[in-house]
This record gives sequence, structure tokens and C-alpha cells, in this order.
Amino acid sequence: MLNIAVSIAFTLVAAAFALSGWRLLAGPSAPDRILALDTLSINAIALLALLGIQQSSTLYFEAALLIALMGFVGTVALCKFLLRGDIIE
Amino acid sequence: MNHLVIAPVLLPLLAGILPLLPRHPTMRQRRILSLAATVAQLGVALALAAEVSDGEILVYPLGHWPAPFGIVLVADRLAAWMLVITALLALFALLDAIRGADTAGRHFHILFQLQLFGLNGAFLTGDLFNLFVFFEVLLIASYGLLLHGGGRERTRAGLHFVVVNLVGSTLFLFAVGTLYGVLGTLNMADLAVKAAATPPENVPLIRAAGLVLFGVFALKAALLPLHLWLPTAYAHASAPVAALFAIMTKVGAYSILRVYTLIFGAGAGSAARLIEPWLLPLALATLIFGMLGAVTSTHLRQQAAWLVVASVGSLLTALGLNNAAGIAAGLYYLPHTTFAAAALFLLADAIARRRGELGDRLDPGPAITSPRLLGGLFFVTAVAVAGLPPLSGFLGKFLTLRAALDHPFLPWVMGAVLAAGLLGLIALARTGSLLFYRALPSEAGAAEVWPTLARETVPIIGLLLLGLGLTVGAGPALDQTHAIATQMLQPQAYLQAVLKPGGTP
Amino acid sequence: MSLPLVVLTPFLGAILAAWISRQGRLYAAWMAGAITLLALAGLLPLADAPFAGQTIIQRCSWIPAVGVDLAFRLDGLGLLFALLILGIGLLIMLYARYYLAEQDNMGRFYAGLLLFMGAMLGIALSENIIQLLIFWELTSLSSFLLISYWQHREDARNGARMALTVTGAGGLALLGGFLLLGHIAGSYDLSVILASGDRIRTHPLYLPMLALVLLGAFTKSAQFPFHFWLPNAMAAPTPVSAYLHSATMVKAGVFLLARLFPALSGTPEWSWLVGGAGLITLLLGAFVALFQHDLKGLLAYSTISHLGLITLLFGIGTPLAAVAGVFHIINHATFKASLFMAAGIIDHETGSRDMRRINGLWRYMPYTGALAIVASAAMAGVPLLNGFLSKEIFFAEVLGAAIPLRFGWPLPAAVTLAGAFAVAYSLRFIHDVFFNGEPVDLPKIPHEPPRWMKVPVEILAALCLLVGIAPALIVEPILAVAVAGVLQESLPEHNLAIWHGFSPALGMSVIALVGGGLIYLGRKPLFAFYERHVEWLRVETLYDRLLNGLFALAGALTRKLDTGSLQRLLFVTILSALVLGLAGFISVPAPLTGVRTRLPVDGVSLLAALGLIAAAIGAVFLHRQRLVAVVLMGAVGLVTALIFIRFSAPDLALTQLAVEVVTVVLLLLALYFLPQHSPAKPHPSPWVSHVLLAVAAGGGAAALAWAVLTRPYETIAGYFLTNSVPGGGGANVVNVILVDFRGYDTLGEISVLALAGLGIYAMLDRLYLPGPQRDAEGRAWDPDLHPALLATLARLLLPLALLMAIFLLLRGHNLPGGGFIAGLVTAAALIVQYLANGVAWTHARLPWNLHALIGLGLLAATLTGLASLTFGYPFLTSTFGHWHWPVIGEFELASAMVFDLGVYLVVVGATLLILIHLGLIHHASQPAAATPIPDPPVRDGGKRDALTPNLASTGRGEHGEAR
Amino acid sequence: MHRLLPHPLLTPALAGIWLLLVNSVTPGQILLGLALGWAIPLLTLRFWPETVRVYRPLTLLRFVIRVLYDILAANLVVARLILGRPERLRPIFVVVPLALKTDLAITLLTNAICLTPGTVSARLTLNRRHLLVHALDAADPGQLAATIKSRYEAPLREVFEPC
Amino acid sequence: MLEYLLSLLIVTGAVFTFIGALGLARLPDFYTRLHGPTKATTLGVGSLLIASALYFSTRGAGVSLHEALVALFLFMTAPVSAHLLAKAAHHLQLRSLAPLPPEAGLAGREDAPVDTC
Amino acid sequence: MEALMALIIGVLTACGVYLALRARTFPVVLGLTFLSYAVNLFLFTMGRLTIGQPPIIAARATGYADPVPQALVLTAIVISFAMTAFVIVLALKARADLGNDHVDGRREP
Ligand code: NA
Ligand code: NA
Repeated sequence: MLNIAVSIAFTLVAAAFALSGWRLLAGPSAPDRILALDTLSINAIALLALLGIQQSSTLYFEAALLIALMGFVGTVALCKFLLRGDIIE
Repeated sequence: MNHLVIAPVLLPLLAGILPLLPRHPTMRQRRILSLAATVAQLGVALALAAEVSDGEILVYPLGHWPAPFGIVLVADRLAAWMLVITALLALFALLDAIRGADTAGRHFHILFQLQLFGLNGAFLTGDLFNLFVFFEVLLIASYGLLLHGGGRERTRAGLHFVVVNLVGSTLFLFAVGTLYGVLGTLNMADLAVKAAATPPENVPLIRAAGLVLFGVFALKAALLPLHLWLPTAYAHASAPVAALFAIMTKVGAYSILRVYTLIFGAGAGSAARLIEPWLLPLALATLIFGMLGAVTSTHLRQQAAWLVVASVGSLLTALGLNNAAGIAAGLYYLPHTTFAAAALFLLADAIARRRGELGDRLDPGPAITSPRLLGGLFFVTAVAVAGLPPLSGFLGKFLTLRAALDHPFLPWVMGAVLAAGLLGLIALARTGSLLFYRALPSEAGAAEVWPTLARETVPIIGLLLLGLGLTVGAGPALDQTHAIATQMLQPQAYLQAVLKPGGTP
Repeated sequence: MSLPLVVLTPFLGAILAAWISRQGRLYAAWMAGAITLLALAGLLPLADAPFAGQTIIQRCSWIPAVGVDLAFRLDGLGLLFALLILGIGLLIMLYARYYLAEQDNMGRFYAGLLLFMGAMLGIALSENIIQLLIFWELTSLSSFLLISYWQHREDARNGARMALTVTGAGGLALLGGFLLLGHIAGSYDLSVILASGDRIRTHPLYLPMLALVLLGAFTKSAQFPFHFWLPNAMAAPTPVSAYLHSATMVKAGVFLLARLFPALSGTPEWSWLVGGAGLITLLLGAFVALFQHDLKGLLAYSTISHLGLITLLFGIGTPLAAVAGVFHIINHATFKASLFMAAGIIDHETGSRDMRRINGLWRYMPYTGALAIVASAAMAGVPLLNGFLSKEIFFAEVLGAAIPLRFGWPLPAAVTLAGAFAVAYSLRFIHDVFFNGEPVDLPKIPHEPPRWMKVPVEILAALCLLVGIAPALIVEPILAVAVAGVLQESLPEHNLAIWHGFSPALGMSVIALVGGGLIYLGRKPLFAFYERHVEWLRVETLYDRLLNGLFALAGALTRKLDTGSLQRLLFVTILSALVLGLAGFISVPAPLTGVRTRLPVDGVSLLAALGLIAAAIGAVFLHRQRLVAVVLMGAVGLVTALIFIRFSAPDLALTQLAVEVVTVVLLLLALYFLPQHSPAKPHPSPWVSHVLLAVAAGGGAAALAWAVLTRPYETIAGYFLTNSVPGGGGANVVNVILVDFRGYDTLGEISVLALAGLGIYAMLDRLYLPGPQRDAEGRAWDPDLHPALLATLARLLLPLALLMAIFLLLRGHNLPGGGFIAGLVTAAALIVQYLANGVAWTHARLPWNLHALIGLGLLAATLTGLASLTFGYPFLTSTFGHWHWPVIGEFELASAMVFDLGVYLVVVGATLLILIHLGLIHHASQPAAATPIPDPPVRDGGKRDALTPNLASTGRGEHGEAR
Repeated sequence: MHRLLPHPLLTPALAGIWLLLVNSVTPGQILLGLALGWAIPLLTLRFWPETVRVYRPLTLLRFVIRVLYDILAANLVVARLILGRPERLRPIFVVVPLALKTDLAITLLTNAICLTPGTVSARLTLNRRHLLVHALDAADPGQLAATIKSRYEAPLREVFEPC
Repeated sequence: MLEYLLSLLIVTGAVFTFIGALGLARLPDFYTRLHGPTKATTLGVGSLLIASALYFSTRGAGVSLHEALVALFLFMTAPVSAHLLAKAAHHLQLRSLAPLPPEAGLAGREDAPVDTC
Repeated sequence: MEALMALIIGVLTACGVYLALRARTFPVVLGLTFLSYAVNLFLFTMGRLTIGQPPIIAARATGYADPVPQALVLTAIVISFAMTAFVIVLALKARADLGNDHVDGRREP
């Protein structure tokens, strides 16, 4: 039961991955790509949560936390670049 | 457990750290610290050399973990020899630097000491991946030193130097990775043991890895055709840095000697004598091309750099003969060429500074101040670099050729070495005649204040005196290098010492 | 005095002379004379040994391992040469003291002269041939210094370089020859070599060895075709020419032939090579000498000719020929030295050396004239003079040799012709200079030179006469000893007498004398002929062509190889690695794929992999839009982290994530100052070959990975897994390896990071690089410097991130985490502060000095390692313990954690140091940080520009190449 | 007092978060968490000079719950929109005039707007007086602005700026 | 029972994650696409994390709530990211289906005095 | 899975090499970054591929991945990060000193 749910979830998240990846490559605008990257990292967090349940291992928690933090930093830096060019001024 | 083994690594490390701590020291304090640390390194190196002179191999298990699991430092004759040479070179390079070159940019002495940290670490380590790490240490320190002082040409040279070395490091990792993936270990002695017992289906992999690794070392050593990075880099470094860099190519040569006598040595079964078909021909080509570069150089520093390339050729020719006599000859030639090249770089700077905007360009220019002293020094340096009698360069040449007498390549070796000697003679005669004879009369004949002149020339004279010492003391020096060579060619003792049953803890 | 000291004396004297000349220019001359006398005094006491038929050998050990010792040898030959060197040297020094002008630097001259004298003595007195070679090369070097004495003259510089190049090349060949010779004979000692002649002559390496040795001898003794350097060396001061280029240095070559005579001679190769070269040189020199208008030029070619004569004698190889050879060495030294000095006097007094202008000097300087006549008569081989005697034996030996060599008459005819030409140019030297009408506009009115300047000439001229008249009395003893030294056996039957009755040799002499007179009489047509065909005899033009060719070739090759292009450099590097790897792989046949069981591919992994590949390739295709490339790189990094997670490497994943974001920030910081786009057609770059190389490299890497991944292996990993907890006190084996098992690696690694920070700090020091005022599309930047939301969130984020960092740091030893990751998390949190509030605001609030932070981190790590030394354990030995405190409960402390703390500090310090100073570039480059402008109207670029006119101008230049 | 506890709310919050991080509740961890919760704010004080005052904690709680509920509801709505026909969408921009002054309050407002699917705050004017909001699908701009002000802004004013 | 709840949460989370990405992929302009990921974040990852927390808390090894931390992080950061992205898009004047408010509408009110309380 | 990893490493290497051979500093930096990704993955895979067995000692662990390559990669990542940072800044310095971003400082044609 749980396994079925998990495998369904995996498929869905993988599909989400693919869609975001497509947007990443297709663009067209820079914000589009940045948004896609941001979404990718969120999907990655979902993936990790699923992996944790599937392997009943808590070792993926820090990774998820770090993706959340670093994904944010990256997005902010990229946006700031578009807005100001000089990202730390 | 002999803690002397770790000292050559810790001394420069601490000397590099201290100036960083709060309440920044003055430049004077930095210089004193740096100088003291370098002198101490020389002392330690000599002590270590004395310790291992009887053929004993000191093994230092870091973290008290036995080989092959932990990293071990191994001090044998070769390591000690390299340490002594490095310390001596560093001392004179530093003596030149503290005249003011060290104020041209930030953190000179930290970079300098950590460069020594990297060099000494590389010479002492018995672990292949650790060798990579210390390569990186000495490389990034050298990047900083190369760019020290800044300037257009220096930046461009630095960019090329850095990028090509990053690629080199990547290749190093590919090679080390493959070796681990096949042999499952990193300790060089253990690698040797495992390599000798490789099942046939894995032999191609370690041979490939071994040859890629050779490519990496060849890049560091500036062996043809991987020498192209050197001339610009060395020609544009500041004088003391270029002088110190005289040892950098030798690190590559050292690694080749170490790895291909130990891991891929005669005892390595189907992986044995891996680089024999490559090393000697390439070395001879490097020798000739380096000299041709020196002949066609338009600037003195550039010429010095090409002469370094040529000297790499000579050195690796000797090592490439792959017999005791050849290795001994190479190891005798190594300090000579290191000191001579360093002296030439320092001298080139001293001359360039006296020729106004003409700098070190090889065109007739105004007569320089104190021409007698500098001219005399140039003459001696040129004799040393060109390998003319009576200085050690000639002996190195003689020993190399002597070692080649029974080698099938004898005609090639003799032809190349003698032709290179002639080319060097032509190049340096031209340079000397241009710089000192074709000088146009100039009014700037102001006699220079003696103390400054002395402080400027003492490092050069010191380096030349080291060469003279190698000449006078050629007997003992050659005995020493011969002892090293025999130790290299019988790695059993090394393996025993490192992998002794029931290691430390 | 011992032989080494005799040789050493002049070298020390050189230093003394150079030094003393500061006190007064003449002191150098006296000092040099004194030194020479001292050496002579040291030598003479040893002289009776050779006369008693013994050879003195004195050696001190130098490089015993290769049989090279400092070994000196005094036998007849050595003694003769040593006496020539010192005796004539003494005369030259006396002469030069008057010859040199006021402005000439005496110290340098005499120092050079003494240097040369020492080197020459070394050659004469060496027992070890390697040592001999060293002195041999020293003569080349010192002659370079002496020829270029008048450095301001171009002919002096070029002559010196030419001499050095030719004789230096010969020296190198000689090195090769001596190596082979020593190899064949089994020793570098002359006594052994001279004793093992048969073994040498029959050895397979004999011919190459002989060729190399002869190359050395011929270049030094100016034998055809290497003779051309000698006339060019005449730019040297005349005393130098007299000493080096007539009496001593050029004799070193023939000395070598004499020295090795017993070991090498007596084979057809020897006769052909030595005799042939000698004969050609003899003829050529004699012929060309006649047509020289320069006094010294004539003497130079005559010297060449006489050297050829001596060489030919040794080539003939009979003992008696050797006698004649040695005898002629002595004679030539005497008359040629005196002739050179006479020429020098003439030059000195008339200010010219051109025989077309110098005429009828007899009226001005009859005494000098008389001396010159005697000397040149000796040169011509006129009876009652020494030259005649040696020539007689020479003619006789040629006649004797002609039969076994099956020459018949041509050989005697040739040497007679040479003799005739010798007579002719001797006649010219006298007639053309001292008679033949009036001088043609000479710079000054000539008169006799100062008294002491003539003394050396007188002495030598007297010797010519004495030897010529009473040879048995004057020269016989020393000649006998010398020849004994050459032959290493008792002297052959010979008889030095003026009159042997009517012999064919006498006939040849007469023919030569008469013929010479006739040639000189009919010289006019000969001169015309010579002028027309001068070129093909001038070998130096060929030499110049060779040298220029060499320079051209060297330049071409070097430029071809070293284009100074980074792309070329990388291409060669990667290609070499590929070639080496491939060569290694195919050298032994084995399948690419191994037998290890493989993992099945699952959908998610496949998808992620495809995503990564797509992103990577996309980055390549879109790399001209640099920001897009950065975003795609970020995606690649993210998937890489997922791969690490997938394959059980949580620590790697964490590190990868953190590093990748910081890298992105760095790239963006840099991108601000760089063009936003790569130009569509940067330079004509061979992109096809680049693609091929890239594909090959990728293929290689993939194949290697595949080959290893599919093979089973044994590893040391087990040890770490079992010892991690009991030995290292940590459950996270990777972390324990990093801080304990291989903590030394980590120490190096953080040093690299620290060095990167410091290096970058040094690099950015005083770097001025103003950033663009508008983006690539020319749009002004958004006026909102620090978005309010971001600023607020940043405040909240920092404490959270610090907490997280501490968490990762503390648990790293047992669970994923560790100092490096914690450090990057901290750095990231602070980066957010920079992003939100700017560098000035944040920097002002940063509590620590970053350099100190790096230093403390490194120190912490190092001291943790050092602590173990105090307990007698090696560097970096770790320790740990479990404590149980009330309330708090069980917890562990490991020294490795302190080490990890050091790592943490270095990471934070270095990362921030880099970022801050990157951020500060713009700050420093920009006088006033852009002040917030009121929100501009949206969708109206024109108005935006209108709002920012002051920035518009600076923007263009910055992006000149971006558009 | 203020110098020792610059952010009184932050200390317990951090302590709690610490327990979440270590994922266990032992006396030792609690003490450690409190210690960190006390030390970190002091360490980062200079980065967060302003003090936060919550006048009506209960209202804040109610606000949070309301937002969470809206998120839930809006998610379903937007899900339908995404799965449905894109050309049917009626995206609009609306300018919402702000009464809030403090950065924290404004931030919470914009966050609430962004978190609830279907609306994104696109821009805050430099003088913090107007917020440009983009809605995925809305019939009447005025009504949307009104909802935002009443549903989110008002409670936030009560919590942080009661005057 | 618990397993059903878990499965439900997991699938819901995955579904919303997917829908978010779908929105990103198929919605017509940047501003509309921007709305997609917000739900991927909120409900999608939210429910997945709740599921995870529930799962591990019921595994015996004590309550596991640290997933809440990830959620907290996301709920704090995601809106700011979205806001900045929108701001950037607005700055770059990306094509938008929604008509932007008239210039005067936004810029006109800029200079009004800021009344303090 | 092994094939997939080999493919990834190959592609990353190829992309890295190609970009590193460009004439502008920025793509070169990107290329070097890709190369470091590639070599890090390569080094990592030298411990072979293992799923769900992180090298963290635990009671109920069925087995462990080879920790050594992981440690090596960690070191390698840090070093390549330092090097990348350095070369990035060096590219800026080159831009400032040489006036353009060509790797040889050549001006535009
Ligand atoms: Na050299
Ligand atoms: Na330990």
C-alpha cells in the first residue's frame, strides 16, 4: 500500500522534474530559467522526503534542509543580478 | 618515532600562519620570521639528511595510523636531498626578496612559506593522493607568488599558468582515482605491492593511469610538448619568485623518479618500466628545443626561462637512462641547475633594473652601472648555465654522457647533449656580448653605494658559490647521489620500511 | 713547488693583478711578470726528472667514483710546452707593458693573460684527460676575453664570439672523444691510455672516438676547414695574437696530437685524417697568406700554414716526423712570436697595418727591420736559421712517407710548392714593408720603439739564429726530452746538423727558395687572379650563413611551437594525456568490460541523468548567454548532489550543494564586470578540432569509468569501517577519515583554501574595475538597492543558519555534516546579508578580522595535531572520550572536533574574504554608491535614460565589446 | 535586560528549533538549545538592531491559521486553473495602497500574498506605500485589493502597529 | 489506518508538486507561471514533509518533527524568492497577459508624503 | 546504472573540455567547473556504486559504501572550489589589466 503510494509519488515527482527541466532549457526569459531552477530544487526536496520514507532513513534530512537554504540563496543572487548587476553592493 | 620528519612541513606552515593572527606584525617582523623559519628549515633538512645518510628510511605514521591506511611521511635519501636543495634555494631567494620585492604586494612571506610547506610536503609524503594535495598547495601558493606585484604581462602569464595547471590537477585526479579503483589503495608502497600482483585483465587500466600520471608530472616538469607554459610564466615572475620557481620543475622530475622507480619500477611485473619508451626521447627533444628557444630569445628573462626548459631536458635525460649512474648524474645535476637558474634570474633582474626602459630586452643599450661586477657575475653564471668547465654544469654533462656509454641510445644522447651545449654557448655568448660589450657610452656612470650593491649581489654570489661547492666537493656529492640512486633502484627497503608487519599502533 | 701549485699560481696571480691594478695601472704588468717568474721558478726544479727520463705524476683525489682525479704529469713534452708558455709569456708581458695605450685597462688585460697562461699550463701538465679538457675549455674562455679586449670594436666582438664558438664546439666534441677514449682504455689517465695503444686502435669505437678527438684538435689548431676563426681573431691586441695565436693556444691542438700520438697514431684512418687535414691547411694557408694586405692577416695565414705543416708531420706518423713536428713547434713559436711583435711595433709606430700604405720603413726603423728580416728568414726556411732545420727534416719525412702511402711525386711537389709560397710571403713581409718605395699617408711619422719594447723581439730573433747555427748545442737536449715524452720511448736515430750533404730534401729547399723568389717577382697576375676568386676560399661566409640559418631555424621552430595561446596550450595538454592514456591501455590486450554484477537502472535515476546531460549540453550550446550558462550549471550541480545522495554519499551531497551555490554567487559577482555575452565570432578558432578533442576526452573518461566500475576490486576501506568508532570515535566514517585517518590531507586542503583567500585578497589589492552602469540591453539598473522583504528575511535567516551550522559542525563526527559544510552554511547565511544589505553595511557589522579568522583556523588545526606530540604520539594523533554529566547526560568530546572547528573557521574566513573583496572592487571603483532614484515609470526606456543621464555615459565604454 | 536579551522571542524560538534539529528532547539538548538561543542573538545583534514587539499575539496566531487555510483553499482553485484551459485565465495586476509601516509587517503581508497560490506581490514601491500584486485569475481588481487589505493587512496592523 | 493516511498525504504531496511543475511548464506568460511553484512548495512539499514526520514518529524512535524545520524554511524563503522573481520580471518588462496598471497609477503616487503615526 | 554514470562522466568531461578551449575567460571558467564536476564524480565512482548504504556506522546497517573515495572527493571538491574562486578572480584581474576578456588578452579583430 505505502509502497504503491510511494512509487506513484516517485513517478509524479519525476514528471515534475522533467517539466521543470524542460522549462529550464526552454526559457525563454532569464527569470523563467531561474524560476525553473528554483522549482527543481523544491522538487529535489520532495524527492528526498520520498527517498527517506522509501528507505526509512533520516539521513536525507540535512540535504533537504540545505537544498532549501542554498536554493533560496541561489535564486536571490540570480534575481539580484538581473535587478542590480552588482549583487552585493 | 622521529619527529624530525614532520618538522620540514610544520616549520613553514607555522611561519605562514603566524603573520595572519591578530595584531598584524610589521614588515620587519615578517622578514625576520620568514628568514628565521627558512634557516631553521635548512638546519632541519641537513639534520634529516644526516639521519638517513646511512641508508635508513624514516617512516612517520601521521595520526598514529599504520600504512597503508593512514598517511605516512617517508624520509629517505632522495627526500632529504630535495629538502636540502629547496631550503638552500629558498634562503637565497628570500635574501633577495627582503630587499624590497616582498613589499610589491600583500602577504609575500605567507605565500612564500606556504609554498615551502607545499614543496616539503610533496617531497616527504608516501601517499599518492597526499602528493596531489601538496601539489595543489604548492601550486596555489605559486599562483599567488607569480602574480605578486601585478602588472599586465604577469597577469596574462598567470592566467595561462593557472588554467593549464588546473587541467593538470584534473588529470592527476583521474589517474589517482583509476589506481584506487583498480588497486584499492593510495599508499605508494602498497600501490607498488598491489601493482606487482595485478591480474592481467586489470593491467591495461593501471598502465593507462600510470601514463596519464606521467603526463601530469611531465607537465609540472615542463617536458616537451608540455613545456609551453613555462617560458612566459617564468619570464614574467618577479626575480625572487622566478628564482624560487627554479625548484618547481624539479618537483615534477622528483615525482617521476619516485613513482616510476617505486610503483612502476622494475619489480612491477607487467606494469614495469612503464615510461621508458617515452621519457628519454622526450627529454632529448626538450633539451634541444629549450636551447633553440634560448638561442632565439629576445629578452634575458625569457632566455633564462628557456634555459630552465633545457635544463629539465638534461635532468630527465640523465634520469631517463634509468641506470644507477644516470640517476646519480641527474641528481648531481639537479641542484646545480636549480642554483644556476636562480642566480641567472636574480642577475637578469639586477641588469634589467640598470637599463632603464630597455629593461632586459636583448638590444644594445646604455652602459650599465658597476659593469665589472655584474659582467663578471654574468660570465660565471653563463659558464655555469651553459655547462662549461670548470663548473658543476660541465661535470653534470660529463656524468650524464658517461652514464649513457653503454646505453643503446648513446649516439642520440651524446649528439643531443653536445649539440645543446654548443647552442647554449652560442646563445649566452651573444647575450653577454650584447649586454656588456655592445653597450653604448652613457653618462649615467654614477658609482653605486656599496652596501646596496652588496645586498643585491650577495644572493647571486651565494648561489654561484653553492655551484662552486658542488664542483669542488663533486666527489662526496656524487657518492651521495650514487647512494640515492642505488636506494631508488632497490625499492624493497622502502616497501619493508613502510609496510613493516604489525605497523605502529 | 708541486705541479698543481705551478698551474694554480697564474690563476691566483690573475686575481692579484686585477686587484693591484687599482693601485696603479703599471703594477698589473709587474705583478704578472713576477707571477710568471714565480711559476717558472716553481717548475724548473722539477725539470731534471724528465731529463733523467722519468715522468712526474702528482694526483689528489677529486671524483674517484668516476675515475676523475686532479692528476698532473710532467714529462718531456709537458716540460717543453710549459717552458714555451712561461718563457714566451714573460716576453709578451714585457712587450705589452709598452704596447698598451693609456686608456687601455691594464688590470683586465694582465688578468686575462694570466688566466690564459694558467689554463695553458693545465693542458700541458695534465695527467687526467678530463682535467685536460677542463683546462682546454678554459683557454677558449680566456681567449674570448682577450680577443674581445677592445670590446667597443665590432670586429673584436665578432672575432671573439667566432673563436669561442668554433673552439668551444671543438671542446664539446673533444669531451665526447675523451669519454669514448676513457671508456675504451678503461681509464682517463694518460699513463694508462698511452700504454694501451693497441687495444684502442683495434676497438670498434676507435673511429668515432678518433673523429671526435681530431675535431677538438683541428678546431683549436685552426686546421682546414676550421681555420677561419684565426684571421678573425687578429682583432685582438697584438701581444695576444703573438702569445695565443702563434706561440701557445693554437699549438694546443698539435700538442694534443703529440700527446696522444702513441695511443692513436699508426692507423690508416689516422694518416688520412691527420695528414690530409694538415696538407690542405699547409697549402691553403701558405697560398692565402701571400695575398693579405694586413700585416697580421699575413702572419695569421702563415701560422695556419705552419700548423698544417706540423699536423701533416704527425699525420705521417714516423718517429722522425714526430721529432720534426716537435722541433717545428719550438721554431715556429720563436720566429712567429717575434714577427707578431715586430708587426705590433710597426702598427704601434705607424698607426697602420696595411702593407699597401706601409713602405720603406727601413729608413725610419732599421733596427726593427733587421730583427724582422731575421725572423722572416727563419719563417721562409733560409739556412742558418732554425726554420730551415725543421723544414729539412719535414721534406725528408714527406719523401719517406710518399712511398708507403703510394703518393709518388704529388705529395713532395705539393709541400715544396707550399714551401715556395712560404718564401714568397716572407719576402713580401720584408720587401713590402721595409722597402718598396715611400710610405703612403701614414697617420704618424714612424721611428724606433722604446728600448724595452724591442728586447723580447731581440731575444727571440737571437734564438732563431742560435738554434739555426748550433742546434745540437742549444735545442738538442730539450728536444730529445720532449720527443721522448711524445713517443714514450727512446729517441729515434736523428742528427740535427746544418749540412747533411746533397740530399733530396736539400733540393726541395732550394727549389722552394728559388720558386718563392720567382712567385714574389711575378705576384701581379697572381694578385689579380686571387682578387677574382677570393670568395670561394672564404669559409667564414659559410660559417655566417650557418649561424644565421641556425638563428632563423630556432626562431621559426620556437614560434611555431610556442604561439602564446592558451587554447593551444590546453589543446596540447589534453591531447597528450589522451594519447598517453590510450597508449597505456592498448599496450596490453584486455576486455574493456569487467565481470562485476551491475545495478539495474531505475526511472528516476535515468530521468535525473538525462536532465543533467541535457543541462550540461545546453550550457555548452548557450554558453554565449553567460547568465543562462550559470543557471544551467546550477542545475548540473543540483543533480550531481542528488547523484551523491542516490549512491549513499550524504556528506558529498551536502558539500556539493553548498559549494555549488557559493560558486554561482562568485560567478555572478565576476559576471557583473565581464561582458554578458561572448561575441558570436570571437576569433577564427579551430572549433571542429576542439569538438573532436572534447568528444575524445569524454569518451576516454567514460570508457575508463566504465572499465573500472564493471570490475571487482579489493580495498583498504574495511579497516576504516572497523576502526572508525573504536579508533576514531566517530560513526561517520567519511568525516573520521577527513579529520583523523587522513587529517593530514585536510590540513593541506584548508591551507589551499586559505591560500586561495589570501591570494585573491592580494590580487584584488588596488584593482580598479568599475562595473557597468546599465545591463547588456542598455537598461538602467533597478533603483531599489536593498529590497525591503529581503532585508527583513535576512535578519531572521542569520540566527537560523548559524544554529544550523553549529548543528552540522557538532554532529559531523557521527552523522552527515562537519566543519566544511558548517562553514559554507555560515558563509551562505552571511552572503544573504550581503545580498540584502550590501557590502558596506554587512562588513561594518562583521565582528571578526577575516585574516585572523583564517589564521586561527589553521592554527587550531595545526595545534590539535601538535598536541599529540607532547604525549609522544605522531602529529595529528587524535583522542576522544565519552563523558557523563548529571542532567546533561552522556556526550562525547573528540580532539578531532577541534580540528574540524579549525576547518570551519578557515572555510568561513576564506570564503568571506573572497566575496567581500570581490564586492568591494566595485565599491572602491565607484566614487559614490548609486543613490536610490525614485521609482521610474514602467515600460518607458526613454524616460529611464532621462532619469539617469549621468550614468549613461560611463555605461557605453564598459560594454563596448559586449555588444 | 535588553543588552542581555536583545530579542526575547528569538531565544525560545531558537531553542525550539534546536530541538527540532537534533530531533530529540533531552535535558542536555534543552540546555544547549537555550544556551545557543541566548548566545546567537547576542552574536548577531548588530545584524538585527531593531526590536520586534508583538502587541496582539492571539491575533497573530489567528492570522497564521487564516493564511494556512487560504493556502489550502487556493491550492485547489489554482490546481483546477492549471489543469484547465490556460486561455480562460484572467490574470491581472492590481496596485494595493499600504497602510503598514514597519518592514516586518510589510514582509509578512507580502509573504502571505505570495504563499497563497494565485497571487504574487510583484513590486513594492521605494517609499513602501504601494504594493503591485499579480493575480492568476481574478474578475475584479478592486475587490481583490479590498480582500487583501481586510483579510491580511488589518490583522497585521493590529499585531505590529496598533495606533 | 495510519498507512492509508500516510499514502494519502504522500500522493497528495506528489500530485501538487506535479501540478506546480505543470503550471510552470504550460502557463502562457512568466507571471502566470510564477504561480505554479508556489503550490509545489506549499501544499506539495508541505504534505510530503508531514507524511515523513508522521512516518518516522511512528517508527518507534521517538517523535520526529525536524521535517517541520524544512517546511518552516521553505515557507519563509519561497515567497521572497517569488517576490524577487516577479520584481525582476517587472524590471525586465517581460511580456505579460495582464495589462500593467497605468503609469500614473503607480508612479504618480510615489511622491506623496509618507505620513507617520 | 554503471553505464549511466560513465555516460554522465563522459558528457561532463566533454562539455568541460570544449568550454575550457574557448577563447574567453568566462566560458573557460565554466569549463573548468564542469571538469571538476566530472572528475569528482569519476573519483566518487571509483568506490563503485552502492545504493542505500551510506558509510555511517549503524546497528542495523546491512553494508557500507566505500568511504575512502567519498573522503577523497570531499577534499577534491574543496580544492577545486578554491581553485575555481582563484581563477574567477584572476579572470577579473585579466579583464582589468588586459582591457578585454580574451584569454590571451587579444583585442577584438
Ligand atoms: Na641550467
Ligand atoms: Na586516532
